[in-house]
Amino acid sequence: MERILSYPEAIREALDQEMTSDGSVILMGQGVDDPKAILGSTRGLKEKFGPVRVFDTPLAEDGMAGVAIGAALAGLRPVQTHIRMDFVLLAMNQIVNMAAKMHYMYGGEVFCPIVIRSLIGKSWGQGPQHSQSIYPLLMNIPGLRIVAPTTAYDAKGCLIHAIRDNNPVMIIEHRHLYYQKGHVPEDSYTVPFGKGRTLSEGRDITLVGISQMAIECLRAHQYLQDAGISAEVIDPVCLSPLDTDLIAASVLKTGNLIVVDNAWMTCGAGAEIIATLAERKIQANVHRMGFSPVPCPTTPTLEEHFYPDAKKIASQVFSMLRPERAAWIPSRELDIEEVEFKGPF
Amino acid sequence: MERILSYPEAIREALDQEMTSDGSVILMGQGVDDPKAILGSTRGLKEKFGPVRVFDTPLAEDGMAGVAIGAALAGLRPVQTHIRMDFVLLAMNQIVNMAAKMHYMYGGEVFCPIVIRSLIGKSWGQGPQHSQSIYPLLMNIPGLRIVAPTTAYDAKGCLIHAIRDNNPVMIIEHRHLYYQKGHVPEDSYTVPFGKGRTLSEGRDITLVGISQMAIECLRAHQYLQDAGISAEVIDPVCLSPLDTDLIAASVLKTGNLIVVDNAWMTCGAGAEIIATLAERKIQANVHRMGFSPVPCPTTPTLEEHFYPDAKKIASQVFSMLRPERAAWIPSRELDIEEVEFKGPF
Amino acid sequence: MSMENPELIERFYKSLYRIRRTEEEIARIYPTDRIKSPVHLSIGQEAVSIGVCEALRPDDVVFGTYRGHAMYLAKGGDLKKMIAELYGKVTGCARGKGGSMHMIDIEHGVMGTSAIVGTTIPISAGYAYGLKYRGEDSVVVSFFGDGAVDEGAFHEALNFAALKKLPVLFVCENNFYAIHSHHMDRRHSDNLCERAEKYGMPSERIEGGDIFRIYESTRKHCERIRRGEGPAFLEIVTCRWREHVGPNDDFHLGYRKKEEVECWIENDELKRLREMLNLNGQDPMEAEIEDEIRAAFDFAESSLFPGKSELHEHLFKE
Amino acid sequence: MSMENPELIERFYKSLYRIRRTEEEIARIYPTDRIKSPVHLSIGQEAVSIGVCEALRPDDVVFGTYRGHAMYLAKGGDLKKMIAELYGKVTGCARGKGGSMHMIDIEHGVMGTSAIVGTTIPISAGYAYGLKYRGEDSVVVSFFGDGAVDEGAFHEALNFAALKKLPVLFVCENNFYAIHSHHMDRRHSDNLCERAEKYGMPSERIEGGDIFRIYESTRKHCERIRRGEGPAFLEIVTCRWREHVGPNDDFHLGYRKKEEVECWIENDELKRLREMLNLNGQDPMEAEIEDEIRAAFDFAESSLFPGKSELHEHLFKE
Ligand SMILES: Cc1ncc(C[n+]2csc(CCOP(=O)(O)OP(=O)(O)O)c2C)c(N)n1
Ligand SMILES: Cc1ncc(C[n+]2csc(CCOP(=O)(O)OP(=O)(O)O)c2C)c(N)n1
Ligand SMILES: [Mg+2]
Ligand SMILES: [Mg+2]
Repeated sequence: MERILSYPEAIREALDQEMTSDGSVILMGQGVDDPKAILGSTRGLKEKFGPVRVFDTPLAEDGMAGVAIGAALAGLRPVQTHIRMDFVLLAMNQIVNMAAKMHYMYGGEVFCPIVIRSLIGKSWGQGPQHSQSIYPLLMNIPGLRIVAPTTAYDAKGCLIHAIRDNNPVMIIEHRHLYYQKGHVPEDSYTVPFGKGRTLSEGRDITLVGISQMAIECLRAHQYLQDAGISAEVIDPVCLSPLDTDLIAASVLKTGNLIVVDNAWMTCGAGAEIIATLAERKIQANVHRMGFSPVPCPTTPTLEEHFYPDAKKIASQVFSMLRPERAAWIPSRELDIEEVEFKGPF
Repeated sequence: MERILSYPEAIREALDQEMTSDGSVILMGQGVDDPKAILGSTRGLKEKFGPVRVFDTPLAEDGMAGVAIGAALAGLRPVQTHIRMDFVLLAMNQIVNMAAKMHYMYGGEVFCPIVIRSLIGKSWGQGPQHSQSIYPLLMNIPGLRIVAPTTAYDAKGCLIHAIRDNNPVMIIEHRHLYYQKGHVPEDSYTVPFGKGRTLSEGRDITLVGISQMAIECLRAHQYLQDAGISAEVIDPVCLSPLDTDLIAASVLKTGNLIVVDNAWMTCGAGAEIIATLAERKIQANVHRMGFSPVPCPTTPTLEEHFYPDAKKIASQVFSMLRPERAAWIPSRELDIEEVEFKGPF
Repeated sequence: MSMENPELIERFYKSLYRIRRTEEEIARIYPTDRIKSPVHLSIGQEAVSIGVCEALRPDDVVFGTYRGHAMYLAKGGDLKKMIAELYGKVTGCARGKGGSMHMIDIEHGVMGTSAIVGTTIPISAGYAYGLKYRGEDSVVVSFFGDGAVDEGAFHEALNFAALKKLPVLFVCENNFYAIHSHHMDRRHSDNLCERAEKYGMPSERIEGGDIFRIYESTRKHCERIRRGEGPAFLEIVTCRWREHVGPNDDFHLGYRKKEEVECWIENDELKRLREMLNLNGQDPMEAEIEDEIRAAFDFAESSLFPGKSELHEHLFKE
Repeated sequence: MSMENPELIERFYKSLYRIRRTEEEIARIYPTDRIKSPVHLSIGQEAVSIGVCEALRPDDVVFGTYRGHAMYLAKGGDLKKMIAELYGKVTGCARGKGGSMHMIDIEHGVMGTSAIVGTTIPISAGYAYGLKYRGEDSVVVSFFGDGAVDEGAFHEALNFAALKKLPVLFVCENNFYAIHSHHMDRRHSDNLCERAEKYGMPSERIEGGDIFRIYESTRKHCERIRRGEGPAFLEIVTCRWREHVGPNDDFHLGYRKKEEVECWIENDELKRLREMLNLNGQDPMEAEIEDEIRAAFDFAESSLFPGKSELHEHLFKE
């Protein structure tokens, strides 16, 4: 019997299991102990592990990043949460100037096992300051590991791996993925960093979808079947390090690539992937999709044009592979359920 | 007669001229009024324009970015200085969440004419926290203009343009460029954003060098002449927006490209340039050089391997264009003078 | 008190009634999903914005937070444009691009609200620098919540404002909570005013929500500020009646006691002023306001959404 | 004073002499370019580090700034590894990767110094959280300059430390300048201790540089901290004799008066303690220290640079 959990349930289970097995794991962040419990992902943990291990913090992102780093130096394994990734911009100093560099700049004398979870917002007028997805900024920085799990399975496994990792790990969780459900084993398990997943095999084009865009790519894949196009969908899962081998192998097969970023594109993950393939002399038709290069507008009529989605992806694939044909936009509506992950991997 | 100024003199002149002609221009930042005067680039300006227009600030990068933004909203044109770009990481919140978005998120009602100068450190053990060059992080953000002038001519012209621009502009100044001298007209002039410069024409390979790496590329170009290789050297000058047309035209001609970044490469300017060319279906041999993907080590024996330089660039070009031949490293030493810009453009 | 003259009572009452009713209408309409954006209502806190803004001059400016409807309206922001903004219409004060959390009306001195806690505090100080630079005697009022005090930006801004003797009044709207987190779970002592004083500015705490006292204190502090004597700090204790974000109440969540809120509801300034005015049934001025509010929603309903081309507009100012 | 017993005087003198002479040697060697890294000397400020660190236990830890030589040595950091680090040698305390600004000796409780002003303040608080979590009664001392007080991080860290009653002693080394900027050009009032108190911690300002007073105060505060009563704040007034960065003096720059420094030089603690000890000519303990310093420089000179493969090592901990 498959055991189905939602994405936040998977996170909660990971936290619970790691906190149970390792007394040095603590949770900190605005709202981790409040009634909303970070969309349920920290529900009940304060009650179970007490207020010293699970605590709310003042609104002080830079300072609290420092506190997490200090606690890590003292032997704890802090998991820090930002309810929106936009707030990570306030903590860049500690993350980039200290956490990412400590092990190196102190010649290996110390290490910094912190995990920073941050949620990406989307839709319903989150607007310019509550929608940002700044993983490209973090990917530029050596010394950080960055994961953006798409499935409930990976959410649990990546988080457990992150907590056990001895280095700073950024975990990016898209709010819309919180509705995802999928197979999640009850036992503790880890998903090692640096390996992507082929979510669906295909012949004609490689779609790399980051975070929630992996779901949009899967939906696009279904639309494309209507047009007789077979898309291979890859979820990189881990952004730093990136599994460029997996992507390269797929593109060698399909000859076509669209990277669908869940962020702005300039100097983004798509640029990195495409540049890496080019350096490796892999010839292909390549294209990037991602956020429009403007702040995210609040009004729904503009916001809808701001994000890529399954139909836009499918349509883009179609015009890329069938340049001679008229533009095509899928018309049927998918049953959203269809594209949920049930696993198991 | 050519009028020769050093890079900091050119900056100083730009500030002086703009402050003279526009009473709303102010200078703020740690040390702008001190005896070192930001390596001379603000020398004498407090004496000339008074302490209300030229002022030192507390050490409070986030807050002072906010102060600059507020002053801009009130009609001033603040030029803010960070003696090291690493400190910009403390101000990411105000720069990214506010300055870059204001005009858009308030529907055009306000605008934010601030200029943020920041200096990149290098060598002499600047080490992990005093050497960072985080322009790739900024390039990802819509709403910012980013320039990295290499020559004294461009330092003056870009700064004047930046001050007159009605949007937030980040100016990146490499400390080693402060030794550059070149033709600088006495009159006030602007260098518009978005146009790169071909510093030297060539047939065999395109070298794009950012900031001080443009100088290294010019030196490499001289070395390569010894090996019978003709390199075209491009200085993008402006990183946002990037003059990809100029680069594309050059690569169409040479068929080979190395982008030499003055920063880490992952999700960097090199990635962006190469991805853009790939999207435009420009077939070429491409390669990126840049900082090693580690924090900058302090000891000279490691630091030397951290940065690209003219010899490494030349050597890389050689093995890219002459793969059948044994590796080659230029042996003669260049007279550094040779590669200073004298202009005029 | 001397200032409780009938003219003032009526002015305050009108503004209170207008803001309360506007937000009640927002709450009422919210479940229809015509407002597709998070709303942070000021219901219960209006007296702070009104008491402060009524003491300002038209050329004074305010900066605030995502909980900014009351401030916007109290300072004279255009009601129609506000509702249209919530609806995401191109006729909104930010053309629909900002929504409830990013309101602006520069004509009336509403310089902008922000969804990132604390960001407008240093910006207010910077604006004040600009005013002082130009030799103007206008004042900037910086509104923020008790949560913002936690941020480094608060410290940096107060320090700079005091150092440069800037014409800015810092107003901390202390509703005791940052989302669900009580302010005494975020600091050791309940002494914000003393803290502010140490930066070098007079400060005052106003409890009880008396709109006249808020008004009078603001007037007094602004006079001093206009004389060039530097910033001041007001902590105004208040209560948010509804949930942190959204149109409902939130007693079911259990993070605060119903009684905490109830005593504020009982002492509602709106009710008190209405009694002072001896109104019975619907007063003509209330009816007029109801008409105005209805017209604003009608305006929003009938306005157009921004066209697709707007997506790429306003990124840069020419 | 009771604690000025001969044993203590000798201990302090030795440490003062050792640190002063080490830095003088650094300054002497600097023009040879064998130290290819910015050095921020503590010459003149040593009494702060020594007075504080001598009052600590070996299991206590310290965090500091780029101006960290004195703190590192006062806390017991390895001298050889320090000089080797300045030389960029693989035998250095950070294998040459850190240099003067990033010193560490965890065995002796030197947890790291940083070149970004203010960064180690919240980190100290976090470390203290870890100590408290594990029920240990060690203390963290967080050293920083008067410039760091300007940063939001200072505010955020003090607030958190007081809130959680963390075992941390904040030590502000007030040498009046951040580079060339006087502290009263960066704040309205000279009242750091009062500010710190308002966060909820006892504070004390020590003027005049008396090492015994620094020692005694630290002991007193640490006792209280060890009892679990939460953080404390010390402002210790001191003077940097040399230029902000580099080996020379800087009177030619004109940002401060020579007299400001001269009166400190006249009242040099090193001289005073030497007089208390009645030393004449070179004392054997001084000779011993000279030998130790020479050996440290020899060690650095003769050590190897890290090999090229080190460039990519230590990015991640396995
Ligand atoms: C920098 C930052 N951190 C966290 C948040 C998330 N957040 C939104 S509102 C809020 C509470 C702020 O409380 P307060 O300042 O008291 O204002 P109130 O909502 O009570 O009006 C928080 C933590 C944010 N928007 N910005
Ligand atoms: C965040 C940050 N801003 C600016 C600087 C540049 N800087 C280096 S040292 C220094 C002065 C610091 O003064 P203080 O804290 O008093 O320490 P001192 O040098 O006097 O020991 C400044 C501004 C920095 N390193 N970090
Ligand atoms: Mg509040
Ligand atoms: Mg100092």
